[in-house]
Amino acid sequence: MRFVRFSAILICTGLLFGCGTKGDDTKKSELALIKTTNPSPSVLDHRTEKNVDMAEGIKEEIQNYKEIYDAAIIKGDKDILVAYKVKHMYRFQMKKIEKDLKKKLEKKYPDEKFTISSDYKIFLEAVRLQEKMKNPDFSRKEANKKLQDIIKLQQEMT
Amino acid sequence: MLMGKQSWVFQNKPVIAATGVTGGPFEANGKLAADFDILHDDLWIDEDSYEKAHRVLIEEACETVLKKANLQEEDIHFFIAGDLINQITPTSFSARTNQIPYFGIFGACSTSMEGLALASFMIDHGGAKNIITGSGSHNAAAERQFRYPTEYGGQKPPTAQWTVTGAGFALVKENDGTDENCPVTVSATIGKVVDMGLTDPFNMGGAMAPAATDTILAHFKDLNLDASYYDLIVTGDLGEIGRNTSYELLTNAGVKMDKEKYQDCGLLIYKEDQPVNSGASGSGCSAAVLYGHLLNQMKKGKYKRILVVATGALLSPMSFQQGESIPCIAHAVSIEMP
Amino acid sequence: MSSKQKKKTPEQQKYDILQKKHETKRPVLKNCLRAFLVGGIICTIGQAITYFYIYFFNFTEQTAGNPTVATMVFLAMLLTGFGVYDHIGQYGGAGSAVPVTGFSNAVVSAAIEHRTEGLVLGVGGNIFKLAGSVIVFGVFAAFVVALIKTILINWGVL
Amino acid sequence: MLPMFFWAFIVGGIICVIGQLLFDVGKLTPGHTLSLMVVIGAVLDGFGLYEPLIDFAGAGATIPITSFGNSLVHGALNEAERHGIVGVLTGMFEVTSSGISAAIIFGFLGALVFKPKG
Repeated sequence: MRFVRFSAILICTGLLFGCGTKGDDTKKSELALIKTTNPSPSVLDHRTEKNVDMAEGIKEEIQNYKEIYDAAIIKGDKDILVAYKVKHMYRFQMKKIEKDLKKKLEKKYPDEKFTISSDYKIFLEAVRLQEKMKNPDFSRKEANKKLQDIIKLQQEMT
Repeated sequence: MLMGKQSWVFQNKPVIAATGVTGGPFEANGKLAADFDILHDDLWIDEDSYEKAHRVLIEEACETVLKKANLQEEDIHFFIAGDLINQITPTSFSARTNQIPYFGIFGACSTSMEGLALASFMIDHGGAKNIITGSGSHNAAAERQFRYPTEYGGQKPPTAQWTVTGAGFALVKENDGTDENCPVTVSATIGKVVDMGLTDPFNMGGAMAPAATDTILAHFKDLNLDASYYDLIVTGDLGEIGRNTSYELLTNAGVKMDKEKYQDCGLLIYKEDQPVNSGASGSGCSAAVLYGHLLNQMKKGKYKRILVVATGALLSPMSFQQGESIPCIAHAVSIEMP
Repeated sequence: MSSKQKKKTPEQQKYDILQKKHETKRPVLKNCLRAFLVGGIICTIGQAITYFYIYFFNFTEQTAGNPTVATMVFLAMLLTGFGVYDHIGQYGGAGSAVPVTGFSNAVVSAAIEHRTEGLVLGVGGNIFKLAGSVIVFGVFAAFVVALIKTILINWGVL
Repeated sequence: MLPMFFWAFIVGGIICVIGQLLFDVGKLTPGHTLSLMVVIGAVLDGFGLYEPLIDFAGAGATIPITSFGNSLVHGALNEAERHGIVGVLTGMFEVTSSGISAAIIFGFLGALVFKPKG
């Protein structure tokens, strides 16, 4: 009886973790949450010098934060998505960091619309999008649509 | 006949002529499995509720008694029994089945000895010739009424006790000399309600110990006996804590007795490795152990005179929630081999 | 507790002391260790489920809480139904009662226990027999807290 | 991400130990304990302390029942922001509804499928 009970628990947990790890393609994006990926910023817009510079500038700005250790930046047609990871011990102040960073970036680039998130999901999606963009068949239009989806996801905060 | 303040002496020595004991799966794994007449391997006993299963336990025990005694329901004059469930429905419903004139009694876990004392008294005074008396309890039915649903993961403290699934019934008969090698009831002491102010429903043994002590002392005083008269003094369901506490209370009151002689039904029925915390409890506990194991031992000659002190905690889930303490009672019946 | 103590007669108090001597003490330290272990494991499983939803479905860290809770409730229902959860509860104590699985266990155990009294009066009437007080006090406390906070914000104190 | 598992374990475990102490030392029934913890969760959120804990410990803070009080307050406050003081009443279950509705639905389904084992 004891054994039956115990194996029931084991099977349940096994199922749980089994589901969690299915699909073992080791693309960079799949490990994005476990490892520090530090992707270089991408620009969906016309890859003008200005845009690239700006993306790099944002990246540098973020690297000045000692609380942040990993950031993905995507510059779209209208929006800039900034997803980053906060060092665990600073997660208590996550909301404050987010506000602070947003203010700073908006001050530096007043003409741009920023979407800032420390959410793992947003980071993951950002890295996934960057991965897709490496594929030359992936059109800019599609990429921008995907970016809008991510931004929408970030806004529905319940 | 009344003797002393609260005791009866049965001069005609009514006979416990036959017994029937039923139990559930947990009891089947226990120490006394061999002393049960019927053991079920499922708590539901093929019924669709625990209360109905409880009724079946009682019915089967009664049927066993009748079969062993070779009697019909019509030969029995009264049925004196009770259980723990609200309005003692399982017992009343089995009285509906067997159609024997019925006294429903409630003394919580002391019901078994309350019934035996009353039955012996009635027979001793010619009020009846054959009476079936006993009591039963069902673990899950009691659990869901007094505590939580059976599947609820509440942690029971080490003071808690495990309600027995089982029933023990006996035929008490006028002593007409035809029943040889059958134990007889000699005297009984009816206890008074004792409340020492304990409020923890997970520590029944501690609450009931003073009641058991009170009744034992009254018994010795009324009948002018001491502990050496008995081969065994057995309490109903005090468990480990209650047994140790009442033993100290008795010692403090000047009773000298070997601790081996002072046993508890709640500690006899299960094996040490069964997860019952402090011991067994429930109105079926003292009934099943006495009418099964202890009477068998007496017939084998291990004991000649025993005093059975069934203890009951007279609480309800409501009284506990309303902040009342736990009043307790104990009834003692002395049983001897002729 | 002290007011109850006062009501006791001297005789009862004396007995209380004597009885306490024989009462098996609750193994507080052992219970706490087990509660820590079981509670920790349940929360870790919850975390794994959260990441599962983040990885494979469109949930952010913020929104993944809802499906996670629902999944944990479901798993606890299975464990309760198969008669495992009450054994976990006896081992883990608060470790299995405090997580939302314990809430689920309280609801499900009451529901299946009262199935014998019918679906409407039994299951419907008793399903919140144990968990009801949690909802009542949660809602009332939340009401008071939110009311005070809203008033303070309106007054400009906060 | 990996430290998250660690801290979920630690924080969830600690909250459970607090519950165990209320059981064993405070001698409270499970009903009292859980009600108290929900109230604590609500009050903590009132002071704005529970959200950072969730950020820090993830499921370690959302799985214990204290988060129930937290999300009730959250729902009420969100609604109050939009609709004023009436929102305190109407928004209460906005966030928590999933836990309670899941418990009701699965409880009911469970009652149809399972029998108590005793």
